[in-house]
Amino acid sequence: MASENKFEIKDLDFYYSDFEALEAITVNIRKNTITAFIGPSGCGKSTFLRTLNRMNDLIEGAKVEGSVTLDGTDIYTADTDVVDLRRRVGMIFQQPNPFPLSIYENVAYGPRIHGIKNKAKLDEIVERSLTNAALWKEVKDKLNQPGTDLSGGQQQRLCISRVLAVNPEVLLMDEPCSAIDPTSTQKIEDLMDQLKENFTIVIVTHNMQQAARVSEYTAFFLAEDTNKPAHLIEYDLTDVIFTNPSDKRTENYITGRFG
Amino acid sequence: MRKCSRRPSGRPKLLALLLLVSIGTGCARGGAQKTVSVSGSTTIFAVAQAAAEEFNKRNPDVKVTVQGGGSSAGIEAAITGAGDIGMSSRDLKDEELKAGLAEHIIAIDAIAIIVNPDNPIEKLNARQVRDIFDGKIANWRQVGGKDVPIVLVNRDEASGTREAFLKKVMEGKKFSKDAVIQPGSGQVRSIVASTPAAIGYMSLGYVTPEVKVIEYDGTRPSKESIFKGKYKLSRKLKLFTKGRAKGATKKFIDFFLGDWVQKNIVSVEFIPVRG
Amino acid sequence: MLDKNLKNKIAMIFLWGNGLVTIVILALIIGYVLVKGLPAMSLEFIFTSPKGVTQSGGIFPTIIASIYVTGLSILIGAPVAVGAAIYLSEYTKEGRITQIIRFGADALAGVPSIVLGLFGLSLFVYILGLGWSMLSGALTLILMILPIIMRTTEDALQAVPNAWRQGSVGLGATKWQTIRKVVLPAATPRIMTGIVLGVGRVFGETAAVMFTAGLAINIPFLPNEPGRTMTSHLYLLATEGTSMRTAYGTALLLMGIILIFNLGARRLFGGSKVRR
Amino acid sequence: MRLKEQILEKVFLLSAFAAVVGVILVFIFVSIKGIPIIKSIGITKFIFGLDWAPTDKHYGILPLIIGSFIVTFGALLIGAPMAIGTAIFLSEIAPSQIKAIVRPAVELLAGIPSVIYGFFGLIIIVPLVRMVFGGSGFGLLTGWLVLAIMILPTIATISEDAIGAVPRSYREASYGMGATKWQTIWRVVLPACKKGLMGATILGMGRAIGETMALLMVLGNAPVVPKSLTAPASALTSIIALDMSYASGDHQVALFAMGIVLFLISFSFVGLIRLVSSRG
Repeated sequence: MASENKFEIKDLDFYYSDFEALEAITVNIRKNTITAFIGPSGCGKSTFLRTLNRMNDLIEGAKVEGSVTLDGTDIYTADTDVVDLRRRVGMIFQQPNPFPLSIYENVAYGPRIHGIKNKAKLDEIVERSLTNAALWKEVKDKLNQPGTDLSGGQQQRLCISRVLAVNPEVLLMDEPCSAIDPTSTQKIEDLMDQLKENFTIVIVTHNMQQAARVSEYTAFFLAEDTNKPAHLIEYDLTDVIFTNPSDKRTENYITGRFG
Repeated sequence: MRKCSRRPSGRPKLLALLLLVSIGTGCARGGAQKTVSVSGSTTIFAVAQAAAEEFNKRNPDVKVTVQGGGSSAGIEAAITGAGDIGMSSRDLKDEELKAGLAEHIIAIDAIAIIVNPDNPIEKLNARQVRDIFDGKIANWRQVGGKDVPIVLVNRDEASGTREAFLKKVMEGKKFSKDAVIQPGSGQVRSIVASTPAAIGYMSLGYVTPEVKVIEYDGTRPSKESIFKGKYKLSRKLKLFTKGRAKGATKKFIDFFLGDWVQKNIVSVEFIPVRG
Repeated sequence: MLDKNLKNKIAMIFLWGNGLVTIVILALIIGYVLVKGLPAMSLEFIFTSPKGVTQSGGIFPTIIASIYVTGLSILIGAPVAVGAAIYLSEYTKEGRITQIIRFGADALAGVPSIVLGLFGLSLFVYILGLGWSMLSGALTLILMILPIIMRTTEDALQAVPNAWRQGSVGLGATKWQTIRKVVLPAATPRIMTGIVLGVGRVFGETAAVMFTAGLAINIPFLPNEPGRTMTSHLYLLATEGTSMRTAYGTALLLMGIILIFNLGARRLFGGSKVRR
Repeated sequence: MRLKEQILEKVFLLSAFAAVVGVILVFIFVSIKGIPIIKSIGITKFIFGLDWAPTDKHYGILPLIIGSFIVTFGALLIGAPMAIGTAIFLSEIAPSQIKAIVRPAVELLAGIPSVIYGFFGLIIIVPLVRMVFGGSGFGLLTGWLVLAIMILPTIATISEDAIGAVPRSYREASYGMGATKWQTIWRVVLPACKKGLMGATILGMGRAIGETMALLMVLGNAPVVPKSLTAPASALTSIIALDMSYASGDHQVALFAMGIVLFLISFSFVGLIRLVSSRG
């Protein structure tokens, strides 16, 4: 398992204005694997996920210290092209959030904003992306219908294909299954398994079974108190975390003592 | 008032209100006349307002209120009884003559033709003025001025000044429709004062050094030329009452025609009829 | 990639420019009225009557007339509007009737004020014979505030959690008791906000009062007396041009009073939006 | 107890209909005075007549109708994009300190009476237009500018509400895919609140076509179809206000009939807003 690192994070502190939300996070995320972030609510795992494609920039007063590198390049320098970073590091959100556009336009949105105008090329990208997200068969006859008319699980897969359409290298998934039904969850988990061949996937989840099922590595986050910053308690192979954690707090969480 | 009855709470306040309203409307008509409502010509308005102020001070039991609205509005109000006194800077029209209005002349006024002080034009004859205001002459060059299009400034149709101007100057011709129409003399003056190519007219009383008065048909308006009848654009300012004035209304008109008002107020703006 | 970012930069510059231009224009209006109006401002200006031929001096009667018509219209109109909102929010479900009522309110809100003025002139001044008076003016203005206060009050009532109503009804309270003891007290601050906004609106109205309340400079005492409001006074001063100093002063005072009303409305209920 | 409850409910029901009754009353009593126009002048001659000259008993209001619409659409063309731009600026771009000052200022300006906007137009915009374009300064262009400034705060505040109602998740998804701010605004945010923006614009249109005082003060009041941008013009509203104080007979009837026309125009705008905001 000596694959190379996609992300390397060193001594990362994160602040919302004066409040320190994350402290001293150091971790590497390996290429073409699935890494799960687990921990109780409000422990900063989503915040951390969002530092990886600088989505936190959108929040006023957000501040990052320490370093985050993607393929060895620091992404928090002044000349980082944030827009391009977000293309390379795509994101799936907890609530499926298709635009109020047709299915086709939802998927074509990304390629269009990156300058692709050729209709045939767009058609091809849309079909490929929907196929990769295991949605093509279900929607190929109704591409012009609003994306918002689909079921929750289909909407989430639409959002995944929307991200795939811009050829990202990394997929950040922020509790992608918490708002959808078990059958759809199953489909998305299967999908993740296929996608990791070509992508690096980071998933934040509340559901420990899910983390155990899909991921190869797991990071456990915890804040001692809601006013205190969160820390990375333990990071290891998923098997190790779930069977033989080295930290007592990890064990307590895994076995359901708190959280 | 129909809506009051649905008021869900606060009944005492409602009753008080109803009471107030009924007292109010009750004593408006009938009973001894304690208020005198004056309305009409904006030319006379300021003078009448000042006279009313003094009158109210001297006669605390009577209340004179003065409104503008234009000569026609004032005559209309006097005819219908909506007001007690109508102020007018024009004569009655045919259909108004039948209404049985009594006329009280309070002052003589001249209409001055004004241009911008930078305009080299000093005089115009009656024909030129008419052609300018009906649009036939549209450039100052045509009357010996600079080569610029004339900016016409006219009053609104409610104005007695416009009516008098139409009658005395236009001689059956119509006003050009491209003129800027202003509802008050003040704006006419301010446009002419700030627009080099503008021409307008207004009561001599409203003229200030910001604008230049020109000779009309060889005469410049002045108290003397008006009094001697040499300046042709003059007119009488009048108050109208329905039938003969009575009670407080008569008292106010007498006061208006009295020496004090004529000397101290009317003479500031117009030519007094007395003194 | 470059042209996309360039486009973004251009768009941002435009939007910033747009925002700044708006700010500058709006600041200019307030600033100009303030600078020109301040020299006229004094206690004497507020508390004495216009003087003499040029109408200089104070504007006291016009302030009183403005307060009079505004107060009278709110006194009659606000209870009706609040009652209407109570009916819409508490007594009925969405359906045909509420649709008609809402459309009526929207339509009334859309009627140009000059048309309301014509209506007041026709019905109150001529047909009912109320003449140019505070009462005619106030009755006309009611039609203007009705939809404003209805709307804000309904929003206020709907913001009261349903659980409170259920709690009250569950204890055996009647509908009206519930409304009176639970719903209205909770909604009062926001209802007041709506009423104050209505006050600000009618205080600044000109076209609807000019033909109904009259133009006489008069300190009205009884509702059948005419009076010239501050707005009409400003219009006449500005067009007659007799005393620009007084015009500037009137504009400043008028704007100041309305800003105070609207700021007051925000204070009464912090985050509420100004709705029209 | 039950009786009181029932009476109260009826009282509230009646109150609720006050607005409906109000609209009907307005229509009836303006119509009573205006309908005779059909007999005295004739509806075609009134609506399509080109000559408005009360002294000569000519009551054709077509130039005034055209004037009203030209003034309204011109003001909208200038004011609406600026207002929506301002709304975008406030909700998507401005730093919070600027927002905290500007947003309430814009809302407060929506409450400033039109006579003050007219006054401002009279003493600032009129001389400005006169200086730059010559002529009297009163006219169409001045009317556009003053009205545009006047409707700007109204459209801006309502547009901002509409933009603010677009779910944050749309923006996140767009940024998450590497869209620029402008792409996100143009391709996601604006399409999502299209209806709200249209509603705001129509509302501004309604406000503009009903505006009286400001136009009366800056338009120049010549009852003709304006020949140029700086030529004086008239609107239905301003002529009603200008003439109402003294009109009598047919002239007065004509003014009330113009009131009916205005009423119907505003009524159809309200219907239009309903249509826009209810459609799919």
